[in-house]
Amino acid sequence: MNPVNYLYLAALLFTIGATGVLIRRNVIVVFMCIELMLNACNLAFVAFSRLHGNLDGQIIAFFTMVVAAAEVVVGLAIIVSLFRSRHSASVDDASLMKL
Amino acid sequence: MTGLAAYTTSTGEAFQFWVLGTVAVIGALCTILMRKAVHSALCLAGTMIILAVFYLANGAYFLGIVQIVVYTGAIMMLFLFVVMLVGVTAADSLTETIKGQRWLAALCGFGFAILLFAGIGNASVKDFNGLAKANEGGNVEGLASLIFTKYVFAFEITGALLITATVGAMVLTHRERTERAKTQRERSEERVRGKHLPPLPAPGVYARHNAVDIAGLLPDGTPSELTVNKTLRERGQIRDVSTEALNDLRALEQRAADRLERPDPHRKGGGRNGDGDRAEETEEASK
Amino acid sequence: MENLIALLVAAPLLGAAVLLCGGRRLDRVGHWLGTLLSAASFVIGLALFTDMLGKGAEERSLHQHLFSWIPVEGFKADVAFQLDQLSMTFVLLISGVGTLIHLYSIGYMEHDERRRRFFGYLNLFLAAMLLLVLADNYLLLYVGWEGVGLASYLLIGFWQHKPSAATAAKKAFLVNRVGDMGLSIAIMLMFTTFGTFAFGPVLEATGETSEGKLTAIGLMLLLAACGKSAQVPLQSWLGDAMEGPTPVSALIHAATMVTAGVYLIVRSGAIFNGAPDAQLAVTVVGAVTLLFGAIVGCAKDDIKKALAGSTMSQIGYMILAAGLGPIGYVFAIMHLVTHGFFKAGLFLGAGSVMHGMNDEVDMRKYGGLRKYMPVTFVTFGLGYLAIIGFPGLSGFFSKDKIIEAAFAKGGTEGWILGSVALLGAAITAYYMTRVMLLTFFGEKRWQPDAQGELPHPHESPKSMTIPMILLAVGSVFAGGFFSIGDRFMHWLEPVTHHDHGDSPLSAATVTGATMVVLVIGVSLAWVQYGRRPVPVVAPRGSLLTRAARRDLLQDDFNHVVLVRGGEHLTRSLVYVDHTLVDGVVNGTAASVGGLSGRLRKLQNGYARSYAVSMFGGAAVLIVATLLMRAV
Amino acid sequence: MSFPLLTATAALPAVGAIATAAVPAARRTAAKWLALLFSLATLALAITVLIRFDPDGDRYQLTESHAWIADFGVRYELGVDGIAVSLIALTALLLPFIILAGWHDADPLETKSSRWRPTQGFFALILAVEAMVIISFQATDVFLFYIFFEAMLIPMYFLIGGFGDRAHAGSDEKASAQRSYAAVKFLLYNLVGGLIMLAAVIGLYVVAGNFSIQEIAEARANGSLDMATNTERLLFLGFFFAFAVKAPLWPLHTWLPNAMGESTAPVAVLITAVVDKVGTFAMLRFCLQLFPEASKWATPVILVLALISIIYGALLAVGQRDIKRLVAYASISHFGFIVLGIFAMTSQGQSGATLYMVNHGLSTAALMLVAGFLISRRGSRLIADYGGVQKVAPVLAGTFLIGGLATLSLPGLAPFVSEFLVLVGAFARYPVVGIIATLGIVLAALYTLVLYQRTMTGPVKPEVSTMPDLRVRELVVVAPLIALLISLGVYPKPLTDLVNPAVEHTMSDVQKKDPKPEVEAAK
Repeated sequence: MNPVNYLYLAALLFTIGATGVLIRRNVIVVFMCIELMLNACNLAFVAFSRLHGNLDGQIIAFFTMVVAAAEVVVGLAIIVSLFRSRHSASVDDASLMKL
Repeated sequence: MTGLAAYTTSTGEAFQFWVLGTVAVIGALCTILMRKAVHSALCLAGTMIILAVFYLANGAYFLGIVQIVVYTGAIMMLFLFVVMLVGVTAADSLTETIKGQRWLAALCGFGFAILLFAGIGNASVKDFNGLAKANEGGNVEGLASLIFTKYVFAFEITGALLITATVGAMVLTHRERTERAKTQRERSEERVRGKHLPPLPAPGVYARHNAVDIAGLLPDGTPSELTVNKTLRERGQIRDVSTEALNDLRALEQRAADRLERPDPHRKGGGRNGDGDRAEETEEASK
Repeated sequence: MENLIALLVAAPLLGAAVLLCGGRRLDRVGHWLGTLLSAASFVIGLALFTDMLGKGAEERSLHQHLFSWIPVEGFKADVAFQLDQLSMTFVLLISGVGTLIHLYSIGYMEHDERRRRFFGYLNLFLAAMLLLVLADNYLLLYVGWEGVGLASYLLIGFWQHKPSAATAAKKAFLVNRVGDMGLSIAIMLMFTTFGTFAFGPVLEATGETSEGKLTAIGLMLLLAACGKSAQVPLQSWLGDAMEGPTPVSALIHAATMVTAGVYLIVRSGAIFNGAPDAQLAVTVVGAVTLLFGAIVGCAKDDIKKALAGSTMSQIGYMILAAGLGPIGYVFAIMHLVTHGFFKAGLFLGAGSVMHGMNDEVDMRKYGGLRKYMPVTFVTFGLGYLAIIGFPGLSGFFSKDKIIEAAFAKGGTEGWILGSVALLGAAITAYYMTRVMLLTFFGEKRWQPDAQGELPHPHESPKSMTIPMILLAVGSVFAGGFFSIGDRFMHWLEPVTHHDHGDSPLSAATVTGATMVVLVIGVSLAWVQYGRRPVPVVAPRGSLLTRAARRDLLQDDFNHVVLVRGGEHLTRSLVYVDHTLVDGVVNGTAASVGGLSGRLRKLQNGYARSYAVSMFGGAAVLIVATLLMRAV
Repeated sequence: MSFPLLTATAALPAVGAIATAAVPAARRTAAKWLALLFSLATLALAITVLIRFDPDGDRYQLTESHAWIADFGVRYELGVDGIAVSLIALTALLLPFIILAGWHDADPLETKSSRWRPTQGFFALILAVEAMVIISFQATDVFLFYIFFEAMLIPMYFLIGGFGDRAHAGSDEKASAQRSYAAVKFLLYNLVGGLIMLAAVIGLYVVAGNFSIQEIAEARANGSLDMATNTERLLFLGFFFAFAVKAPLWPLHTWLPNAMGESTAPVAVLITAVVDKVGTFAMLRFCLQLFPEASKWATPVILVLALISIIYGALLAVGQRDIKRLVAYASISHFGFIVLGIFAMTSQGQSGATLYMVNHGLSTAALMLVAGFLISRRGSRLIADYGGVQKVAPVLAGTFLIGGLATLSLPGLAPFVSEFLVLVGAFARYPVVGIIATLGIVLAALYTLVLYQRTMTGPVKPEVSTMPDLRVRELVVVAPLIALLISLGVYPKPLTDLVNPAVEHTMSDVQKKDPKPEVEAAK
C-alpha cells in the first residue's frame, strides 16, 4: 500500500468535517467538525512528512495541535457565555448579520 | 536516499489502514449525523484515537502520544464538559431550516472531495522516503531539535498564544458579581422570613429515572417545580410524570378491588397491607 | 456719390435705435425725429436719383462695398449695396410713401402712449425694407427680408393687449418664415451651383447651369415671394394683419413690404428666364391669387379686410406680370408703384374714416359719409377710380398693360391668363364700387359704439389729410407720367431687358375689353348696393359668399391640417419622450435596482449559508488552480 | 520659460473658488463680490490669451508641457487653437454675468420649510466649474482632458441638486425630490458616457502608446501609427458616446430638460451654454482629429441623429408648458445644428458649428437669464401663469423678445450667421439633410413666438400686474449680451478670422475637400 492513501483518508475526513459544519446547527457539534477537519489536516501533514522523509510535517502538525487546543479553549468559552446569554446552542439563532 | 526509498508499506500496516480507516470514516460520519451532541463527541473521540494510531504507524510517535493525551484526553473531555453544561439530553432536530442549505452542503462536499482526490491523484507520488533516517536519533529528539532551533520563534509565539487563550477563556467565562454576596446572617433571616422555613422539598422519589429531574408531587398530585434543581429547570429538563402517577394509582386501586373482592376500595384496611401491593404494582406499571 | 447709399439705410436705422433705446424722455419729440429721419433718407434718395438721371443709361448702376460680412473658406458674403434703376424706383417709393405715412401716423397715433415705439418700429421697417432693395447679394437681401418680417410682426402686434393682434402678428411671422425657408434654400442652391449668391455673378452665370437647377431655384424663390407677398397658398396672414394700426396696413401691407416678392422675382429675372416651368408656376400663382383676393374682397364687410383682399389680388396682377418674363417685368414694377400710391391712399382714407367713426370697421355701419369728411371722400374716391382702372388714372395704365402682356404671352396660356386678368378687373371694379358705396353713399347706418354714443364723423387733422392728398395726386398722375413715351420702360430697360411679345389682340381691343368689364363690374355693384338700402346685419349670402367671408376656408384648412396636426404631433412626442426615450433609461435603472434587491436576499445572516458560499468559493478556487496547471 | 498664461487662466477661478468657499458664513455679500472679482480677473486673462493668440500662427499656441505621470506617458500639456480660444473667451465672458444673475439665488431663505443654502458654496462651485471647463478646453493631452471632463460633474451635481429653482410648482418636498432626481440623472448619464470614454482612452493608450493629441495626430498623418479599422471605429464610438451625452444628442438628451428645469436660471445657463460646449468642442477636437476615418464612417448615422435632434427638440419645445424646459429643448435642437455642422465635413459647416457654439452660448444666456428674472418675479415656471407682461415691464419683455429672436436666429443677430453657415455647409454635401434641417428654422420661430405671445402679450394677468421692470443689476447682465449678439451678427469677421485656420487644420485632418460649386466644376 502506498502512504498516499493516508492523504485520501485525510481528504475524506476533511470533507466530512466541512459538510458537518455546513449541515449542523448545534454550535458544539459544528465545533467538533472543525476539530475533525484540523485532525484531517494533521494526518495529511504527518503523511507528507513520511513521504518526504523529514520531520517538518510533524512539526507543523504539532503546532496545529497547539493552536487547536488554544482555539478550543477560547471557542468553548465563547459557547458557554453564548449559552448563558441566550439559553440556546444553535448557530442559526445568532443570525444578527441579517440586513 | 538509497535504501530508504520504498514503494509500499508492510502488509500489516495496509491491513491496519483499511480496517481502522473504515472505522475512522464511520466515526466521522457518526460525528456529523448523531442527533445528540454527546454521541457526536464520543464518535469524534474514537476517530481521533484511530488517527493517533495512524500517526504512530507513520512514524510520528510523539504526535501519536500527544494526540491521545491532548486531544482525546483533554480537548474531547473539555467538549464533554460543555456538552454536559448545555445539556446531555438536549437533542437538536436535524430538520433543515435554511432553504436548500443541505443540498448545497452535499454538493459542495462531494465536489470538494472529488477535487481533493483529483488533486492528490495528480500529485502522483510513486515512491516515498520513510522516516527511518529522520528518526535515527529518536523521533522526539528530532522534533525537539527542530522545534528549538528552526521553529523556535514559532514555538515561543505558540506559547504566548496559549497564555492568551487561557486568559481569554477566563475573561469570557468569568461572570462579574452584580450584587454583594449575602452574608450568612442575611440568608438565615431571609430563610426565616421567606416562604420556606424548612429546606426545599425533595424531587420526586419514584425509583425510575435519575429522579432529580422529576418534580415531586404535591398532595393534590400536581408536580412542584420547586423540587427540581435550578439548572435542570433552566434547561427545561423537568419531566412531568404527575399524569402517569395518577394513572398508576387508579390502576392500582382497580386491581386491588378485583383481587380482594371488596365492595369499596376506600376502606381503611385497604391501606394497611397496601405497601407490598404498591411495590409490585409499581413494578408492573414500570414494565 | 455712391457712399451716400449706406446713408439711405443708416438714417432710419439710427432713428429706430434712438427711439427704441431712448426711453420715455424722447416721448415728446420721438415721432418728429422718426419722420425727420425717414424724410432724410427720402431726400438722399432724391439726390441719388437726380445724380442718376444725370448719367447715361449704362453707368447708372452704383455699387458700394461696406465690409466683408461672413468671410469663411469658400464662402464670401459681403455687406455691399447696389443701386440701379430698379432699386432706385423702390427706394423712392419706400422712403416717399414711408415719409408720408410717418406724417400721417403723427396724427393717427396721437392718443397712443406708446407712439414713440411705434415710430421706432416704422423706422426699423424702413431700414429693413431699404436694405432689402439695396442689397447686392441674396444673403443681405435675406437679412432685409426677415427684417421687414420682424418689423411687420412688431407693428401688427403693436396693440399687444389685444390677443387677436398678438395672434395675427405671430401668424404673419410664421407664414413668412415658411417663405423665408424657400429663400434660404434658394440661396443654398445658388451657393452650391454658382459658388456665390451675389446678384451680378449669379445672374450672369445662369446660362452655365442646367435648367433643372434654375427651375428649383426659381420655385424656391417663388415660395419666398408667396410668403412675403401673401400669394396663394401662403396668403392667409394678410387678412389678419389688418389688426395692426391702419398706417401700418397702408405702408407695409399695401404699398411696400408685400410687394417685396415682386421685387425678388423681377430681380432674379435672369433665373426665371432660364426656367420656363418656374415662370409658368409664377404666373399660375399670380392668376389664382388675383381671383382669390378679388373674391375675398367682395365678401368682406370689414373695410380694411376688403382692402386687404384687393391688395392680394393687385399683387396677384404683379406676380402674374412678373411671371410673364421680360414682357411683364416693367409693368409689374409699374403697377407696383402706382398701386403703392393708390392703395396707400385708400388705406389712409379708410383709416381716416375709422378715425372719425370711433374705430368702427364694419362698412355696413357707415354710409353717407361723403358730406362729413369731404377730403377723405375725394382722396378715397380718386384712389378708387385709380384702382378700378378708370381711364387716365394711374391704375388704368399699369393694369391695362399687364392684361395686354398676359395675352401677349401667346398660346392657350396667354388666352387663359389674359381672360383671368380681365375677369379680375371686373371683380375689382365690383368690390371697390361696393366699398365706395357702402362707405360714402346711401343713408347713414351708424350704430352706437360700446359707450352707447353715436359716432359724430369729422374730418381728420391736417397731418392726416395732407399725406392723403399727396398720395391721391400720385395715384392720379403717376401712371400717365410713367407711360407717356414709355418713360418707365426705358428707365428700367437696362435692368429688366424689356421685349414686346406678339399680342394676338391689339392694344385697343384689350383696352376696350377692360372698359367693358369695368362698366359691368361697377353697374353690378350699383345694382346691388347703390339702389336698394343696405342691411346693417350682413345677409347670410350664397355659399360662395360665406366661404369668401372666411377667406375661402383657407384658415379652416390650416387650422385643421397644420395647427391641430401639429398639436397632436407635439403632444404625442412629449409623451414619447417622457415614456419611451426616458422610460428606457429609467427602466434600466429600475431593473438594476430589482436585481440588487434579489441579490440582497443572499445575505440572510445565517453563518452556515455564508460558510457554504465560502466553501464553494474554495472549491472554485481549487478548480481554477487545477485548470491553470492543466493549461 | 515664459509665463504660463493658460495655466493661470485655468487656475485663477480655481483659486477664486477656494477663496470664496473660505469666506465666513456671515459675510455673504463679501463672498459674492469676491467671486465676481475673480471671474472678472479670469475674463481679463482670457482676453490677454485672445490677444496673444495669433490666428495665422501654429495650430496650437501658448503651449505648456510638463511630464506628469511618466509611467503612462501622461503629460500636463496645454495649448489652444482658434476654436479653443474662442470658447475659452466665451466661458470667461459668460461667468461674470452668470454670477451677477445668480446674485440672490443662493441667499438663505427666511422660511423654515426650505433648508439654509450657503451662498459661499454656490459661487465657489460656479467658479470651480469655470476652472475645469477652461482647462478642458486647453488640454491637448487626452488623459488630462478626460480628468477634467469628468471632474466637472462633481460641482455641477451639487449645483443642480443643492441649489434648485425656488419657483417650483409642487411642495418643497416634491421640489427637492425632483431636484435630486434631476441631479442624479445628470450625473448618471454623464458618468456612463464618461466611463465608456475612459475605456476608449485606455484603448487609445494601448494602441498609440501615449496621450498627446499632437503626437498621435502626427503619427496618424504620416502613417507611422495605423489603427485597424475596427479598433479605430470602436475607439471613436467610445469617445463620441461621451460627447454625445454631454452635447446632448438625441436620444441621450433627456437629462438636459430635467437639469435645466430644476436648477436656477444661471446654473441652467452654465450647463447649456458652457459645460455642454465641451462636448461639441471635443467632437471637433478629438473625434475628427484622432479618428478621421471612423468619423467619416460614422457620419451618416450621426447626421441622422443630428437631424432628429433638430426637429425633435424643436417640436418638443413647442409642446412644453414650462419656460425653462422649453429653452432646454430649444437648446437640444441647437446642439443638433452644431453636430450637423461638425459632421457635414465642410469648412462652412465646421466654422458655422464653432460660431454656433459661441453664439448659442450668448443667445441662450440672454434668453434664459431674462426668463430667470421673469420667473423670480412671479415665482412660477409655467407659461400659463403669465400674460401681458409686456405692458407692465416693457424692458424685460423687449430683452426677452431679443433673446427669443436670437434663438430663432433672426438675421442681423449672431446666431443667424452660424446657423446659415451650418445649413449651407450641410447642404453643400448632403442637400436633403440641409433642406430637412431648414425646417428647424420654422419650428424655432414657432416655439419662440408662442412663448413670447403667451407670456408677454395679451391682457395683463392680475398676478403679473405689480411686476417690476428690470433692475439695474439685471440690465447690466442683459445689455452686454444683447450688444454682443447684435455686433457679432453684423460683424462676425473677428471671430471667423480666429476660427478659419483651425477649421482648415481640421479639414486637412479628415482629408476632406469642400465640394466644388457646379459652375466652377464645369469649367
